[in-house]
Amino acid sequence: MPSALKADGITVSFGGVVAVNDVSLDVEQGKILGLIGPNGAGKTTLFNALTGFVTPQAGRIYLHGNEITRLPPYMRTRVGIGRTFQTERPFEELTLLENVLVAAFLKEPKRKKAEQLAMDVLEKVGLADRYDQPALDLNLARRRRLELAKALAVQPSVLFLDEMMAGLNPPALKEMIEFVRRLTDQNLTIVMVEHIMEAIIELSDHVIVMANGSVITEGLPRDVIEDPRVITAYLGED
Amino acid sequence: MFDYVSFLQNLSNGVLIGGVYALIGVGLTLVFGVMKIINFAHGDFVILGMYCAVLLNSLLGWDPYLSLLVAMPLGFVAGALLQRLVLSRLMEAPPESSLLVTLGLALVIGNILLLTFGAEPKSVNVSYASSTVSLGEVSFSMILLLAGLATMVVIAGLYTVLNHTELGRAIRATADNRLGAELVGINTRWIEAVVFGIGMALAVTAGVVLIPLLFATPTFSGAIFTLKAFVVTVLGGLGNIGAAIAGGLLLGVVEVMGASYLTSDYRDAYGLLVFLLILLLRPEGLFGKTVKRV
Amino acid sequence: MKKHYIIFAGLVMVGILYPQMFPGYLSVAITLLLYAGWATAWDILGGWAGQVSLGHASFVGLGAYFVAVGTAHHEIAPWWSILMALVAAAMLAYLWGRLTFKLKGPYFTLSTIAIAEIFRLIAINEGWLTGGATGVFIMTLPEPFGLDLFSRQVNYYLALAFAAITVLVVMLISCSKFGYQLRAVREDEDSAMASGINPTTVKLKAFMLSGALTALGGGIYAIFLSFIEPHIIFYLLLSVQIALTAIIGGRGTIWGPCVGALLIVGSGEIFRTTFAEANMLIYGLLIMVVVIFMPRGIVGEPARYLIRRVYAKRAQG
Amino acid sequence: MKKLIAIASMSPWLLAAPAVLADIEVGVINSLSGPFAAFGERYQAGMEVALEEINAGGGVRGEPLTLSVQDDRSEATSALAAIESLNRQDVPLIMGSYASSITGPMAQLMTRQEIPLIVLGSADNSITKPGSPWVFRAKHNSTIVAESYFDYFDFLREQDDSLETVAMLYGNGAWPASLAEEGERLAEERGYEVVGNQSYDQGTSDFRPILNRFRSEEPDLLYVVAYAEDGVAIARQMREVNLNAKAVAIDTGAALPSFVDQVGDLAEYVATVVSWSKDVQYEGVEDLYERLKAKTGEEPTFYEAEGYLALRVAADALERAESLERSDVRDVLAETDLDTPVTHVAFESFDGFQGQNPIRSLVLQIQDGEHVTVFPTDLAAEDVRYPTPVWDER
Repeated sequence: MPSALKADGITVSFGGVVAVNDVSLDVEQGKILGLIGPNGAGKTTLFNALTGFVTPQAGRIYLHGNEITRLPPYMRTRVGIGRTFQTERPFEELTLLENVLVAAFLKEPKRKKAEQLAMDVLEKVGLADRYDQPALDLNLARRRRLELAKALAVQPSVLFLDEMMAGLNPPALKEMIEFVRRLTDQNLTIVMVEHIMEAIIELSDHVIVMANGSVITEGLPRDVIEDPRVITAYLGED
Repeated sequence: MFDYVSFLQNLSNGVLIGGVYALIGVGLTLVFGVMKIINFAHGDFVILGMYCAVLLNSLLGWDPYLSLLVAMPLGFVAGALLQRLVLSRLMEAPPESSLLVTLGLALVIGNILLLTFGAEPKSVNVSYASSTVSLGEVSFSMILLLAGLATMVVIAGLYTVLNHTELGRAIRATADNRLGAELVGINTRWIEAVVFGIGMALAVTAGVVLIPLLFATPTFSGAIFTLKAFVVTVLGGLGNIGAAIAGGLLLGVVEVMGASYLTSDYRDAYGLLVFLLILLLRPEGLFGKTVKRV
Repeated sequence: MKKHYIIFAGLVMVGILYPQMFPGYLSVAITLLLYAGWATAWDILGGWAGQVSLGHASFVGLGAYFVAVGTAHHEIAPWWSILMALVAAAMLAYLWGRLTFKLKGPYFTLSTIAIAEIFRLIAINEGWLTGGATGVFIMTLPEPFGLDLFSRQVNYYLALAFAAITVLVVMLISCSKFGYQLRAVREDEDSAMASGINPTTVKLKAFMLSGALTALGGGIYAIFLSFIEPHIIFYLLLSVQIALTAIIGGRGTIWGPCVGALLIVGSGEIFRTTFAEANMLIYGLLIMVVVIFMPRGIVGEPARYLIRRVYAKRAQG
Repeated sequence: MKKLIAIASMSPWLLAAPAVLADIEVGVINSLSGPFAAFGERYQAGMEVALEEINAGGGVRGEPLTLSVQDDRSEATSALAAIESLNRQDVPLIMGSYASSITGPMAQLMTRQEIPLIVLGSADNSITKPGSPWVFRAKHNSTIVAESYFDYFDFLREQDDSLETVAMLYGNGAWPASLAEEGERLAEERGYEVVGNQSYDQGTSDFRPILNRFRSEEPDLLYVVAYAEDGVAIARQMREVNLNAKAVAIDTGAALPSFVDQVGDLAEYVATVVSWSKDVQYEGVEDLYERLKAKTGEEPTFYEAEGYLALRVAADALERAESLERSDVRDVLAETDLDTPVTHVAFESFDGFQGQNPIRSLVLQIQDGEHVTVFPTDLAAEDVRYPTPVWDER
């Protein structure tokens, strides 16, 4: 399979503090990469560097073989990166449909078609019956799904999910896992930062474990979580 | 030949005028620091102080500085009441609401003054209005010196309150992290009322101190003072008390030097240009903490 | 959306007939229409894109001065000078936005005040360019198709056209891709970027459009007054009034700025004749009351409620 | 409190009390709120005094005269709305307003609507130059005032031929700027060297930088145009920075009685040009002074006098007009030849002006705390005190 997303030696530091240290990764098309590690390990910073919200001091990023290291976030979206935010950031005063419509306009400049696309995506995440509700009034689980809908509506080839599962109750979690799995059937590549091990184990094809800004190990999910280094990293944190 | 005497003269004038600006700005910056609102009525509070001094002078013959005894407590109470009765209602509203309410408030204050005192500019003519103190060949305006002194006393007082009292600790905690302050048991609603009270008391003080120097006009000069206060606080860094002094001095020196050595037509523009430059290059202010962006 | 077009058509009809019905009340109506247009234009940036400017008098001034100086000093017909003003306003907005859009919240607002103040000083001091502090008289204007541009009727229809054009532009924007981009940027710039939107470009476009339309109104204003002075044109209070008009009516709504203009100009005229000296006091109180009790504006507040009503009704039934 | 009552008693709705059928009503557009209200109040008082005088003398055409007063909120758009409102009431003429930014648009609109306008306060040249057949101004303009100052300077130069240099300082408002423009022109015309020329923006009243600059130029004459509060600040700061000149003229600001109150001894020797003064040698001037003073309870100024003058001119025209048709009123206004305690009024066309009264302005000098008319000599009450001693010797 061809590489969908590749990063070489990404390093990010804030005022002398190195948050991400020389991290490399490579995700094949249609696969799911899980990114785990204790709080403060640099997962979200790496995530932001890959999506363009943080500028890395060193390293290169490629999307389908094309370098995107210097592209601003909105340009990365345009070439095929979709992302969610850890704390959901809907456009609060807009309705659900309008929220998704904003994203749908990227690939469908015509209003009618964009609206159709937005409606389809809402349908997919199970929010279609609430299309005219203001986003401000949604509960957490639905806000998550809206966040996902917004990311999907830009029709990305690589999707970045930032802690989509956190805080969901068991049935909602199951639903979300199921939903994400189905996405890869459509050849979508996914990078997910996650704390919920259940989701990582069930979904990831490959897992990278980070601590203190560096990769400490990587491999298949089952192998990785039994790695003693990973256990120390997590326990050391607690 | 460069004229050092007049350079020193201009520089010292700039510093003294800057002291006045700092006094106008410090209340605004305190209120912004704690409540994160931009008070457009600040200049009109200054005018209220001026009228307070005018009234006490014409009724009782008090020296303006004496009227501070009345004006400061009144300003504090009025400010606290305003916060409780008006601004506190806007906690849930969009962020610009407080800006708009204070704009409305500015109109209300100005026009109440207009109806009460008439539109005629009012002032107090003190015996020391044009006295000077000489130091070598450089002379200092007596009233500007007094204003500068008042600025130092007020800011020193404010500094002491903020840094060495329980109240000050609570105010700083609220400014840093409102939620955190509430968690440790600080009544932030009460703190905000106190802070707005102090802010208004400071503005009123500035007005009283300025009255021997300037005229009180009900509807005209409020906006000018507000604008100066904005410039001062942004130069220093919004919400930073100590920096307000530096901002004021910088503004004073820039204006006076510009008017002295370039052309006076653009006096106000010099300050505004520096203001813009600082906004664009260092939005956190010359002396503000660099905000880490994530 | 359809109902907005129906309201629009109805209002334009009323607007067209108005001079026949109330020929003695044209000046108030012109003022109202100008404010409606300015506030609507302001709202493209301030309401839809969420960047509160308190410097829009600069654009009014640009339009007014191009027309006034153009006719008085260079014998340029007002339609050409208005066109030039539109271009100049868009260019100004572009530079202004490039410079200040990295500032957030109150800092952006403060920078607009500062820039507008600098423009005022330039207009006052650079007499060779602007006619200086003593102002410019418009003594003669060409008569296209035999129309006397000075006549109140013609002024009125110009102002009506201006207001109608700005409202129409906003109506078109509101349901277009651009309109949703604006709203997205207003609500959350990062989230908008994640949707592939370049916030700076969107805000720049909004600012340029807003500035150019405001300048158009400024040109008509100059003809209406036929005498302009920098102190009243590049006036902080004019900037504030334009912003307040939109905000009181309801930011980011199609009709909010118009309702705001009706309320502010209308009440101003009524207060002027009934409360005399106290009229500005009443005006200030009105602003406070509206902001406290209807923080999203007179149109914004019910519109917000209505959206929820519609949803709740549909969800139940 | 007294002041509050005083304002309330002159509120326009009391003035514009319901018109009895036969009353003759004239329109007034005045700045009663907003930044120009300070001046508006004074004009209003002057008009009231004239109104009482006219009605006590039997009104006009045997009918009582009333004023229909509209506030312009110190802004042009409201003034234009007020014109329409007065137009609906069919008033034969309108008086107004204070600022040129308001009066200019008024003059334009009223010319087109053919309503006679008697200018109340605005002195800007542009109102009557080129002017219009419908606009009349009984008071002075920038050229007349500037010429008065330079006539006065010339008069001083006759006594002391060392007078050569002049420094000019003025606000950046329309009136100060136009007076400065005229001053610059006249200085060149009459052979004075301009050694300083600085304008300032209204606001913080710190003139030290400018005055310090002037001091190093040692000007013989100081020509200052500043409103009340700035005038006071300038006078005080001149002392502060020790700026001396042989003659000091401060326009507008120094003409008010409050100038003397605020500046005290420093006000001595300062000269200022006005359209009217209580000691001018016109008939009935003491009587007018007393009535104006009784009306406001304060020392009257030329502002009240100009308000009085405008209404006297209006009443005179209405009395003489064939009918109250506006064109008739306009025609007789153009032929006005009226003596009042303020000045003589006749509207003429000269030097590009139209409908302008070539009023003789007065130069007042502050002597022992009083405003005293010192020039032109035939109208003067006292001799000029010259030269101004240097500060250190006062």
